[in-house]
Amino acid sequence: MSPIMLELLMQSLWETILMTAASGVISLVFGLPLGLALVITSRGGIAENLWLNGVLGAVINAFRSVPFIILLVALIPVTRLIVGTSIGTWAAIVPLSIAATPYYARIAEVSLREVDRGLIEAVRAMGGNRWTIIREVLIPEALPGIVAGFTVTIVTLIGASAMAGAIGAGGLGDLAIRYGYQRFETAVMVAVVAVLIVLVCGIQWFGDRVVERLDHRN
Amino acid sequence: MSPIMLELLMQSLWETILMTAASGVISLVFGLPLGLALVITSRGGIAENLWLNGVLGAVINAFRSVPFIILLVALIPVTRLIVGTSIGTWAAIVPLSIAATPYYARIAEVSLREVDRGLIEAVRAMGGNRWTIIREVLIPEALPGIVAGFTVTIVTLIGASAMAGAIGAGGLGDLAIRYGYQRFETAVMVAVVAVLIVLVCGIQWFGDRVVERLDHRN
Amino acid sequence: EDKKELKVGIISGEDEDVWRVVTAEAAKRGLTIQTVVFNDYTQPNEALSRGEIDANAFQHLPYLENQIKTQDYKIVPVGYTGVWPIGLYSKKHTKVAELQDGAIIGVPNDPSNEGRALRVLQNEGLIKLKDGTGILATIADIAENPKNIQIKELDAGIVGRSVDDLDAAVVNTDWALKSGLTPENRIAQEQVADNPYRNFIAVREESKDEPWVKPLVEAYQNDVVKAEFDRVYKGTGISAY
Amino acid sequence: MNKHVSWTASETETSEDVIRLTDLRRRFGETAALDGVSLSVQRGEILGIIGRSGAGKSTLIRCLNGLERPDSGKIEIDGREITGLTEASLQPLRRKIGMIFQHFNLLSAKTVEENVALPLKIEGWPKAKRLARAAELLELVGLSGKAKAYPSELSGGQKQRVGIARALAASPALLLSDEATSALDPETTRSILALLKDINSKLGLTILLITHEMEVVRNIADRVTVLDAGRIVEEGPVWQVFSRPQTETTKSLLSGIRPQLPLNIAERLSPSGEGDAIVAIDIAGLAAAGPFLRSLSAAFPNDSRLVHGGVDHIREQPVGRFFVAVSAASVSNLVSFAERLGAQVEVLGHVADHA
Amino acid sequence: MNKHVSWTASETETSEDVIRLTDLRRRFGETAALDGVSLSVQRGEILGIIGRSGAGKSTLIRCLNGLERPDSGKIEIDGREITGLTEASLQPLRRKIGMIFQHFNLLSAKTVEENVALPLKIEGWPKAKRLARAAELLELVGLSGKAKAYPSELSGGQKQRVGIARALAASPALLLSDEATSALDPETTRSILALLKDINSKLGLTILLITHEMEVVRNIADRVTVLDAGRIVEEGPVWQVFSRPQTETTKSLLSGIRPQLPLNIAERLSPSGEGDAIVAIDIAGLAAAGPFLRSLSAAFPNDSRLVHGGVDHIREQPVGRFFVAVSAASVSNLVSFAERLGAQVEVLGHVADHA
Ligand SMILES: Nc1ncnc2c1ncn2[C@@H]1O[C@H](COP(=O)(O)OP(=O)(O)OP(=O)(O)O)[C@@H](O)[C@H]1O
Ligand SMILES: Nc1ncnc2c1ncn2[C@@H]1O[C@H](COP(=O)(O)OP(=O)(O)OP(=O)(O)O)[C@@H](O)[C@H]1O
Ligand SMILES: [Mg+2]
Ligand SMILES: [Mg+2]
Repeated sequence: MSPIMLELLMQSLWETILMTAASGVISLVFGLPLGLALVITSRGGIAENLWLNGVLGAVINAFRSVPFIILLVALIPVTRLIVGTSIGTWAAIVPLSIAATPYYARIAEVSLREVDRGLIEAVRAMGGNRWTIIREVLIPEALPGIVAGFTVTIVTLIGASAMAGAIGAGGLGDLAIRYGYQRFETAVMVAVVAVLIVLVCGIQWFGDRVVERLDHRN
Repeated sequence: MSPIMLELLMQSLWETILMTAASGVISLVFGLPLGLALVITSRGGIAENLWLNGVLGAVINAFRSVPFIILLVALIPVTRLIVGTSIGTWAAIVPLSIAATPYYARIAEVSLREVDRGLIEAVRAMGGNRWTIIREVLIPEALPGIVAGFTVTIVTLIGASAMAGAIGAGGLGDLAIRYGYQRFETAVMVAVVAVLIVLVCGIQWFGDRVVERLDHRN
Repeated sequence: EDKKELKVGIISGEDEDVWRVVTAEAAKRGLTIQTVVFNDYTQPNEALSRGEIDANAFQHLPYLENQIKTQDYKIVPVGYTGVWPIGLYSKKHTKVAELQDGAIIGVPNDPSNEGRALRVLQNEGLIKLKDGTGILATIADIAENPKNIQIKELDAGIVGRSVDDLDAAVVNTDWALKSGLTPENRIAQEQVADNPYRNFIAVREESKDEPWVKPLVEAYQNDVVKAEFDRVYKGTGISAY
Repeated sequence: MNKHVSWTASETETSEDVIRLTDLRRRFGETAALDGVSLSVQRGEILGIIGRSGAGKSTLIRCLNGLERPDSGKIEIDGREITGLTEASLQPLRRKIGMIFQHFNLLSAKTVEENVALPLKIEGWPKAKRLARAAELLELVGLSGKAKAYPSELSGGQKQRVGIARALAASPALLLSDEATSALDPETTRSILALLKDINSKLGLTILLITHEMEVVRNIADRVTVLDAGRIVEEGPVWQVFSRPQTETTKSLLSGIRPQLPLNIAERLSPSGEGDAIVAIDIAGLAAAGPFLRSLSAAFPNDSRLVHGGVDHIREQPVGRFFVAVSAASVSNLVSFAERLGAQVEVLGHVADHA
Repeated sequence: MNKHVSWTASETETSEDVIRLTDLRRRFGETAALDGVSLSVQRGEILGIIGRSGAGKSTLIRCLNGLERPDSGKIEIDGREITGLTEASLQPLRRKIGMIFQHFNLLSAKTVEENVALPLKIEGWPKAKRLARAAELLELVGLSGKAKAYPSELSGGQKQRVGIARALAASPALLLSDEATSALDPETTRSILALLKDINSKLGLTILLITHEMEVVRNIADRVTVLDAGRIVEEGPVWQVFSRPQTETTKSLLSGIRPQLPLNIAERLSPSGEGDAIVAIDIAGLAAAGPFLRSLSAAFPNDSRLVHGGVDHIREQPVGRFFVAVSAASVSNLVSFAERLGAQVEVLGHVADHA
């Protein structure tokens, strides 16, 4: 592999990590509360509000319905407002985050729903308010699932970031598409995909270890 | 909207449903066992085999690492082998399934891991073998999560199927991209996205109802 | 304002190599070029129009005209680069006349290539497009289809690779090569002379007279770049200035 | 903290009702878990609640802190009607009510000490103080060594003790205990009961205690309520209910704690008049104390024999239950003799040979 | 089914050991849950296992069907060493071992009848047959009406009964029961114990029974093993251990079931020689039956008085424990009189006034 390709590879790796990490963190920060909101406002939830639940669900569904490439374009004004430009790696973080947030909300919802109602009752019986229940029961008890779901989301984001090449974001996926698919340089593609696999394996391994440490249920 | 567009819309809807349903079912059929395999071969699992677990994990990660468009192209020979052609809606089902299967395996894994070990012990104490534990404990007890995760997967597949337009699969996402995004026919795009939103809301609603019915844990 | 660093939008692929040489050439002329690589055809004009890049080089006039029509861009061409003629390829037939009733023909599914491909088919007498159809024709614009040809719209990069599943496919020359198609498989081709689909470097209308425009074009239109162009495009693209 | 809920006995010494339930009803589909329960509990009282499995005990206790909403009826806690309250307005109330759950409900993601400290965290105690308090309570329930363990690393009884410590952490004024000692060995049970009794007498803690162990009721409760199929079938001071149960349900529940004729003798009983008669004698209060049996022996020196049973004490009240064998000839004399002394007497039958 | 595991008593009548444990050890980090346990259980025997919370009872029982792997030691079931067996080869064995879990472990996604029928499904019974058998067992545990309910709709005791029915469904030859009646009221407990006893005597079911209810051991067990901190500290026939416990642990565990001097009297005891003396008299076996007390009354007609205690029966063995008040003058006479009759006597002290 030429030094120029190697440099491109390193740069793309960095772009991928940047995009994935940033949009991952953002989707966690917004998606988890959204997932929580879905769970607590649902029927029998600690803040049952079927109307709000329906609205939240519909908004999430709407964002999840729009193909990513369209979202990418439709969000250009928003992106420019937030990061000052609509192209490049930083610009990609906006649409990636906006796509990943409702996605992660659904993933977190699945895990949060599993929390034993008996534990919620225990904290209600202590006089805990909703916020206490969220902080002391829902999140800690669902944490292994929340983290495992976040690992899934991060890996999905790596895949999605390949599409952010459309706005010049770069990254490994885009590199693989450009060289491997568009230019038919199989060697480059294989190298890029190998780096991607190592990256994904590393993330999955790390996620699994965190889950193992967090899980005290046996 | 012109009658021809309306017809295109209906046809695309059908193509989306076909692609999503078929690849959804396939990813369920293969992804669930794969997710099960991940869980039972992991440390402390009922068929602990860290070597196999590592291999399975790596294969899944590998498939999840490859950008979808590359997978689409790389799988052309496989697709042709299986469905006889590499283009069209049916052909799209192969790469979609192959992308969704490892994805769903991870989603299912998260839910299967949550199953109370006490219940597994109960069936072990009865003399149940691994197969019994899988059939009578792991799957039924994780079923609400498995179904909720499947709903997430189906909606993700609807998004991914937009990219299958590359091999002439059609579908709503592709219609939105080609007419709405590439040709700037905003009216078409809005109509298509509206149909997509209704479709996704319907699927989510149905999934939620199934989960509600299956969940006897309270 | 004396622009020292230019941002030029290009589409990912071989052009990246070409533009690496262009960047070097530009440096000799006192211009610093930073390429912004897109993998989507709608974004370079959008970014140019918003001033996020200073020039782009990826499109031909019919495409730009349509973009201007729909998006109101104030963008003008300032110098040609190359042309990539499009052709009709087949592994099952050697002549257009051999295509039977109901033959399946693949075309690229992006607006500009699709229109171009349909025109190739029209030139060969396989179909007739409605009068007044612009360059962005789609299958909805087909007026007559005497042979009942079934048209499959596929990704430009995939249409060539799917030729085994088709009777024939309209493929961009560059993609044809990568898909393993040879000139022998070509049963019809767009004319090269005066081809309206020559690509060019484009800038915002307001900056067409900027002092950096001329050196930029010169940085492209020279023998060093041509050599690299020919090397990477292996004859599928032809320098056209 | 809150004006409405500061109702420990130390503040006011009148014995007003802390809990007053009026015609409480709760159905689950076909099952009437509570079918019109009315009940009052006084400040500082320890009330035992007993009943068959499925009688509605857990449902009743869960209604008291609003975890379960009754279909109808009135729940007054410290004179305040709570059935209509929102979750938010129940919260300050609940902070003064400790609850021990039948199934522990420990948070799996928290260590033992964090579990115990949680009610204090809710009350806003600073970390150091609440951990100190948790350590104190863990000491009291004999789990000091397990403070940093997670619930999954505990035995059943250890989990239950964590639940008890947690319920007591915030020094509640009312304790709702749902089979708090069922997973505990007798020794640990005794020490837990001593702890509860101590808090009860020192701080005036009111306790509602569901249990299946009649010993527990006998040792700690002032009053006992017997639930059956969602209704209260019997109620009263423990020594009264235990020495003279009125309903079949109560009798059956108490039969283990009250001496019963051993099976091997009961099997040989026949109604015919041959051989010795076996007579069951119940006597409660002061009359039950020793002199009764001595008088009996004195009256029938060579003719009466204690087969089974003896003198027991319920909350300082002596309670006697004797199964006496007496020759057929002396039966009627013995019966009238015992009845004169205030005992309840029943001739159970006759055994042919000497038991 | 399998040659190796068909070991119900009906097949061979010799009383060989079904379970033989040798020096079993299991540590969890710092804690030695089992610290060298050796134990044998005979076919058809009912063995009670008691011990303080955390003594290692659950761990012990879980080793017997391989749910827990000991660190060292030997486990033989029906003469076959099982410590080295794989999961697959443990399976046929486990099908003959029923287990009732301390925490029920009911499958939440299955109805009550499906839970009970599951062991039969594992044995390959056809659906109709296994549902019929499940219905039969639900009838026996008094839950016929709840067959179609899900575990989450049951009360604690109802869940436990489902666990019991499930453990018995496949007609096991060995039953491991971990506090099977702790969530049950006395009446239901009695009927469950009668059921177990019945299966035990009719089909020769061997039962290992962990319990904190000494009543349960007394009523059903043949032999009792006392665990403390992972070691067996006492073992023997129930009536022996219960009437004359040797270790402090056992005495403490049994103190609830053996008559104890009531607190109000014990508090007033003083070592000085004034007032009546209170003497504790223990007597077991035939000598304990009625005549003892009568002889006592006869010997000290106006001077002895039963303060507390009486005659009890453990597995048909009469066991007497009397607290007798006697005038200071007669104490030594009474002691020698009682000891002559084979009793253990202890002078506890004196009470000033009449109790
Ligand atoms: N998974 C574990 N991790 C750490 N310690 C454990 C684990 N399981 C049990 N222990 C410890 O081992 C000891 C014995 O536990 P075990 O469950 O056998 O007690 P037990 O006699 O059944 O008590 P109980 O009557 O309370 O149920 C306890 O001190 C417990 O804390
Ligand atoms: N969520 C529910 N759904 C349906 N029925 C229920 C539910 N909760 C309780 N029940 C029923 O209500 C009745 C009373 O239940 P409850 O838990 O109050 O009984 P309990 O007296 O506490 O019994 P136990 O001593 O067995 O714990 C039972 O028959 C039970 O099956
Ligand atoms: Mg209950
Ligand atoms: Mg235990």
